[in-house]
Amino acid sequence: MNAPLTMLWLTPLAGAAVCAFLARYGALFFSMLFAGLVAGVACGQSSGGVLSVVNELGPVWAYGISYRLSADSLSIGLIALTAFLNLICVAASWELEVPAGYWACFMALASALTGVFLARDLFFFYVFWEATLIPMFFIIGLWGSSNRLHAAVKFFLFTFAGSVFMLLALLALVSAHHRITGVWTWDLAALDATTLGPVAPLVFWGLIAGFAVKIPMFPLHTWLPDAHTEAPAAGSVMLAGVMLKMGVYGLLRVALPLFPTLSFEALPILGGLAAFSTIYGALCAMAQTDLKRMIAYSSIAHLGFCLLGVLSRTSQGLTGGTLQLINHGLTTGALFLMVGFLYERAHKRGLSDFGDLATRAPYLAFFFGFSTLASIGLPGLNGFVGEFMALSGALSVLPILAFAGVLGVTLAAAYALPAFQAVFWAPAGPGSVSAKVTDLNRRERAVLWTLSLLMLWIGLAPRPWLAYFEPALRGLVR
Amino acid sequence: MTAAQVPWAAWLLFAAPVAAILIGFFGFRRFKPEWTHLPILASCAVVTASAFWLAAHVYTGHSFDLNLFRFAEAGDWAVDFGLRVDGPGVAVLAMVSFVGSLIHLYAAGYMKGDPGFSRFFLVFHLFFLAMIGLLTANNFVQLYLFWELVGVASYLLVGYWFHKETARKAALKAFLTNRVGDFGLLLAVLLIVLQFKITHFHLLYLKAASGATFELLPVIGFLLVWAACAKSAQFPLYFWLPDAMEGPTPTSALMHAATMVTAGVFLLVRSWPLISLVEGLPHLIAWIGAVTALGAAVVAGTKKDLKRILAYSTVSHLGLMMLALGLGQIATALFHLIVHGFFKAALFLCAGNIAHALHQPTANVDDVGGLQKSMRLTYLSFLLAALSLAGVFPLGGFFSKDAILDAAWHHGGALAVMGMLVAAGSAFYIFRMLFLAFYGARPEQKQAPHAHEAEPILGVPVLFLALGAAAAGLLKEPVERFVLMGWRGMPSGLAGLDLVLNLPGEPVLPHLNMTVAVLGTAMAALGAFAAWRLTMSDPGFDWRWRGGAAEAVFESDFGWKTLVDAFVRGVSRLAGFTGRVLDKGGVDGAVEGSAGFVRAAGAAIARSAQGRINDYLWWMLAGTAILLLRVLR
Amino acid sequence: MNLTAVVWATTGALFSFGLAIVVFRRQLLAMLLGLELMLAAVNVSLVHHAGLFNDAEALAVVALVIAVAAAEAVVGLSLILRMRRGGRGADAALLTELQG
Amino acid sequence: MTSIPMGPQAALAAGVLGALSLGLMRKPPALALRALAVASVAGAMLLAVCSASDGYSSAIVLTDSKSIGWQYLIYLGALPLALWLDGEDDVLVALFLGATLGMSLLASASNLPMLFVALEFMSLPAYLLVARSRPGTRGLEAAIKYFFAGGVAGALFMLGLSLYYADTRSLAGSTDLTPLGQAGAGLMAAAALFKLGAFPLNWWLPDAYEAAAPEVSGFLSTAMKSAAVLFLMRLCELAPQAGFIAFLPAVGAVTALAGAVMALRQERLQRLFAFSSVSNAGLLILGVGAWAASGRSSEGVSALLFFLGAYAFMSNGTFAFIRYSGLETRAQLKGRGAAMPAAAAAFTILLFSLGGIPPTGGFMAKLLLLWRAVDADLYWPAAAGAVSALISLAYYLGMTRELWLEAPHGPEPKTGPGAPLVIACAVGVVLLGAAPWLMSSLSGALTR
Repeated sequence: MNAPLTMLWLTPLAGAAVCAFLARYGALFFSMLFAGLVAGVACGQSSGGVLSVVNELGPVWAYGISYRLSADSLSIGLIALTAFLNLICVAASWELEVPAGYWACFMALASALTGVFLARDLFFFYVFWEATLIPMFFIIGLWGSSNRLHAAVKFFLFTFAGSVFMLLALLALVSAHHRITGVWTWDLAALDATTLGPVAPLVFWGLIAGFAVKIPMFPLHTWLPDAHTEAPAAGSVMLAGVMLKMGVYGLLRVALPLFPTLSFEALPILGGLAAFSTIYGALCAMAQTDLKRMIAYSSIAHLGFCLLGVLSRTSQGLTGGTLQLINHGLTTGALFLMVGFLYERAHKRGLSDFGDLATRAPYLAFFFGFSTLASIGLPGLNGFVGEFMALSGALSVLPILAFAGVLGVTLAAAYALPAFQAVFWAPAGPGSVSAKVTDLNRRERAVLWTLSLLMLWIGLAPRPWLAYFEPALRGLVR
Repeated sequence: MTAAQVPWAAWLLFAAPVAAILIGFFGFRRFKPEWTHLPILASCAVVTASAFWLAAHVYTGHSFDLNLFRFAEAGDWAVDFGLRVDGPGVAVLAMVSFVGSLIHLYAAGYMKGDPGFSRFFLVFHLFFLAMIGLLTANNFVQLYLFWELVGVASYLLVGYWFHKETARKAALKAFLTNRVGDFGLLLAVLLIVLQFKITHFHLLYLKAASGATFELLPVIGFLLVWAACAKSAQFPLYFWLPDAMEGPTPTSALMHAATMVTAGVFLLVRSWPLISLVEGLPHLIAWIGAVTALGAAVVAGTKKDLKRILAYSTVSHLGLMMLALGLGQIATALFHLIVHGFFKAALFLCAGNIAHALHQPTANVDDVGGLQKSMRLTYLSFLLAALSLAGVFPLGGFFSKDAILDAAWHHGGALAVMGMLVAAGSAFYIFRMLFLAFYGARPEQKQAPHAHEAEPILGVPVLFLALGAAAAGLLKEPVERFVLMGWRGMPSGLAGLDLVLNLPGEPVLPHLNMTVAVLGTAMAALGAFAAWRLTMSDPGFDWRWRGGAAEAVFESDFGWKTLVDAFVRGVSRLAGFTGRVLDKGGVDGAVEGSAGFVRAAGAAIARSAQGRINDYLWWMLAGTAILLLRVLR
Repeated sequence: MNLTAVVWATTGALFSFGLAIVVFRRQLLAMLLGLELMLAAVNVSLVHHAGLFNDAEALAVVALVIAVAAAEAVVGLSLILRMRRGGRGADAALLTELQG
Repeated sequence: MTSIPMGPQAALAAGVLGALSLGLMRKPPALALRALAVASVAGAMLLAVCSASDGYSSAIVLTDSKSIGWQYLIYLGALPLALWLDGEDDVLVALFLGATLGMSLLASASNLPMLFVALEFMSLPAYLLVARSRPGTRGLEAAIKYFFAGGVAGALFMLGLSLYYADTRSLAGSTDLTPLGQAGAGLMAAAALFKLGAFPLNWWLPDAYEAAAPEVSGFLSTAMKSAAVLFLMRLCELAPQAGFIAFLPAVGAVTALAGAVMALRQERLQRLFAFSSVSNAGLLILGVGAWAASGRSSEGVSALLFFLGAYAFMSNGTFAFIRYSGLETRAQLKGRGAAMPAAAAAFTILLFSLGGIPPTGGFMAKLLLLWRAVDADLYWPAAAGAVSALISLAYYLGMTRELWLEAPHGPEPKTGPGAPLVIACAVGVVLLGAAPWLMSSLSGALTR
């Protein structure tokens, strides 16, 4: 059973090509096809959810590079998130007047992201990793808001800077492995980094540099507020919803399995930065006057929780951190979409540009409030489960980190609720554009209902979700 | 015991509110918003009936505690959710559902015609549901879930009139302060998971009492107290509660009497077996309670806004409950909680009736006076509840307060004195309020021309509550029994906690101590007399003393609010610095600056050879020379 | 002082002299001369060592260098002349239109 | 297939003679001249294929896998110019074929004097190509600068050769070196580095590339750069103990960085790509250093071969785009993507490839080269190379941004010929990126 995995990333790519002619209809059709395929593969997985499909076409080139795909529940989970958010993005942008390239870029992005999550050959992993940048560069640069050019270039260069070091690390890893074993391989499963000797720290930190930029971890985060703020709504959704997850995924898939001891020794530094990110992101978010910027900074804080959990290498931390990846995709995705809806209507995003929207647009207020609560970790909604488990994991390893993390949870309300109040509750100020804001239409409501119900589901009954991810992460538990 | 054997009443506790909210949200809210209260009132009736049935069930020895489903699981880490219907829970539940339902009924009249009627009722009922969940949780994570839900619902209700800036601010203040408290609870729960690997109350206590040492226990206990201080409005985190009366009056009533502030006390009751294991912690609780009770009682005597007086009164009474808890009198605390629920709800709704009569969201002592004549039913209800609050025999408040004073008296020392002073202070502020609002009509007060008695839907629930407040003394024995049952073993195989835990001051209520009863009543009389002296015999006094330094001291709650404001300003300044200076200028500045640096480097190189052949050749020679030097070393 | 040293001294002196002309002079024709001088200097050493090692191949190299030098002169002269005809003179310091 | 000794070179020489003969006519037929150029280069390529199996070797020339491989590179780099050069000018054709002949000789040279001769054979026509390919004196100025710098480099090479010869008594290479020979090898290496444009011997290069016609710049930056790389490699082979070899990675790293830094501030496209080619030369020097450091492994050769092959597409493609679009500065690029979508899209692909973004040939090229460096434990130079790639991405992305994301202003420039070439080059790099084994198996099959 080889074809499905290749089909998984080829389908959206084919969609990208078709979109050039059929535009939104092509995008819709292929997003649905893609989502269906993902669902099919997920069902086809063995019940344990463990690695079930390996696709190897043999070495395609020298030096052990081979086309190798595989999917365990972690991969499929994130691919499902990709497919789902892609569909959401297509639905949410349905009425935008954009050229065919817009849809093609989104489909190409989905393809590259899928590739990242599927690849088990580090070469292809890197290729897909970098390939994600190109469509996103155009999405930000062509359909973003006023300062989009600067943001697009900054986004590309900054994240590329991280991944360049990751590439060097991969090269050093493969070379060192070859020197020791005499075998050229980029196969993640075959590589053994435990005997690397002095090169090991170099490789490890190079990998971390690449992942940390993507996550993003303080102090490598400053591309994110610009990119998120300037990207179009759907672009922000994909950026926050899936692209940030690549960093944590990289940790889970590459850095932690390859460097079990080093990653643990680095916990004070990495975990410290992650914990600091949660507080720092929250404080920065408090200072923002732009709604999108605020959400962007909140992402930094949220990914800090994921990291704390993942780095703890405990069962609950890993699973919770991973679930938090999905949660953040749903919650922040919803928030970005809604800011996008606001922006489409009023062409403003400032906190002080709006007011009284709870009266003018009650549906919007409801969904925004709901997502905000999910985002600040209200129990019963999705954010809590992930944060709680991640913090529980971190606490058992390095209590001070969890302490900082809990402080971050506390601070979350201090930026999210004032922002909510300023936009939805406070009376419309003199320069306000609230009058232009109409309430959500049926299509938009449907999109947000879907997201909200998922948030509620994960919040109330996270167990199936956790059980889905847990087997894939079991091997990482220390 | 399996889920199938759980009494249907327990399921109804949740099923009815959830169904009501769903029907209200998807049905009535869209098509007939002014009917939204109908399913919700029905649900209230069902919940109350179920609660009483369960109370009776438990009273007859059928408490139960079982896990229903596994909430989350990863490896050997797991959290189960379940139901615990035991004595303390069901005692409070009965009060909450009864008082809460009456407030719901009242709200149906009070909020009629409000444009957000439907939204109000849905959130209001969510608030109610959250409290039910909190009372029936059987583990800490579940409790935390409903604890937070209570907070969110209160946020939405306090900020219900969101066009008012004060309402928005108060809502935010309430939520953020509670969030500070939740910091403690979340951390405590996390630490519990870490230390005990279990969050189920009963099993956890059994484990804690097993004799092994748990070094994190003091931290956990302290954090639980911290959390309770925020939710139950105790010093140092009490300050959100007086502002929280910005919400519609039914909200305040529900929040103060039944659903919100009692959660903190209930948390401590629930976790008492843990807290009692920590050396010195009960003592700390007692002191927190005493200080808060006294301070709030004094401040309550200086306020002008009717609801604000009541809010400080709540803080003060919660302090008394904490005092009782700290002295090991769990049943006493719970008993006072229940009695307080009745009289405080009644008082708030009376204040609501007054405001309603004036067609304003809230009423001030400046606005009213002499309502005794125009609002007889309200006056009667208020009088009953006020006397109960002041601890006048034989009303409910007498018994509950007396038990606390008795415990303090037994403990002796400063706590005993403070307890007595609180008794005097309570009587003072409630009688002052009574005199100012219902008697006289002083020259300083605006005349309330059209104050008229409220319609029955507003009057009757209040009367019932006041009657309840008057008669609540009868509940003393049952509450004691309920609490005692809380520690017992469960038919589902849980060993009794009373066997393994040497719970200090086992919840046997002190018998009526004549000395304390007389002294307490005397103190109350003293307070009432002082109130009469300063309002009735010197009508202008309340207006005369204001404006000076004294008022500033009281307004700032002896300076504490100023400190808190300074702290909040400090945090927001820190955020501003981090976001605008450090991040934009520092971290991002370095990133953005690197481009300029590279450009400058390029310009410097370019300047060194401005297109001249000779310069090119010099560069070549320099490069070659360096190469040769390196080669030849 | 053996002959080799003398040859090296001569080569070095001539080469440095030629190099100095190329580097310091701004007159294009003079610079061309300096270039020729450098190649000629190399030939001195080559001829000496060809004799020393009794190696005809190296002598052939000398001939090649002379030929290359001649070709270089042709190319150089043609460029310089065309530049003069183009009206921009033969001053190296003035040829700075292309820079940065 | 039977091989003809020195067949490719003979084909090119015939081409030179043919062009000069055609020039005797009063009005040389442009089509015939162009056909001659194409035929010569293609013929040389074909003959090189034929000689792959049993190559001709003598005291001064050799045929090994490198010489064959590099000849392919050279002809590949030269072919676009043969297709697009100005057919009216018979001298230009002769010069072009002459320079190609020089490169071809360089690829086959097996001893030091032959290398020198080939070097000059390649350089002298190149000076004139630069001077002649465009009207006006700018080309002349560039050619004069190029000429003097090149002349000094040639003289340094000869001085180095004489020192080396005096030390080793050999013109073909030796393993044992005294300081005299080390200095000689170093001087010869300086000449090779000059040809590659290593910093700080690079100044002639931007002037020449900017002043020459774009297609000539493309030719110089691909065919000549390939030849120069082989030149450096031959030196490493002939003097394996030479001290300069250890210094190459550092030179490469500095050059890669300096080139990228300088390119960042350029406004004129040709000058920008000139500095970009300096930066790429730095990577190549690093690659040669890594190849030499790892015992001259065949992996190192294939990495260089791949890089140069990919670069032949990228550089020729970009210069062809400049020629086609008539755009001279970055400011003029703004918003022009829509006016020429196909060529601009192809150009964008080339830019991404130059920046090293997968899945393009440029990415594979950089990856393989840096991998060689990492494999030879040259971590710092490799990191510097990576940083240079990062800096270079700033201007490649900048151009992409100008082309597509910004609004046009000013009159639309007149487009010239060459769009198919841009597109073909883009297809080439995509193929190389998507199926990198194509190149290796192709060159493997052809060089054996």
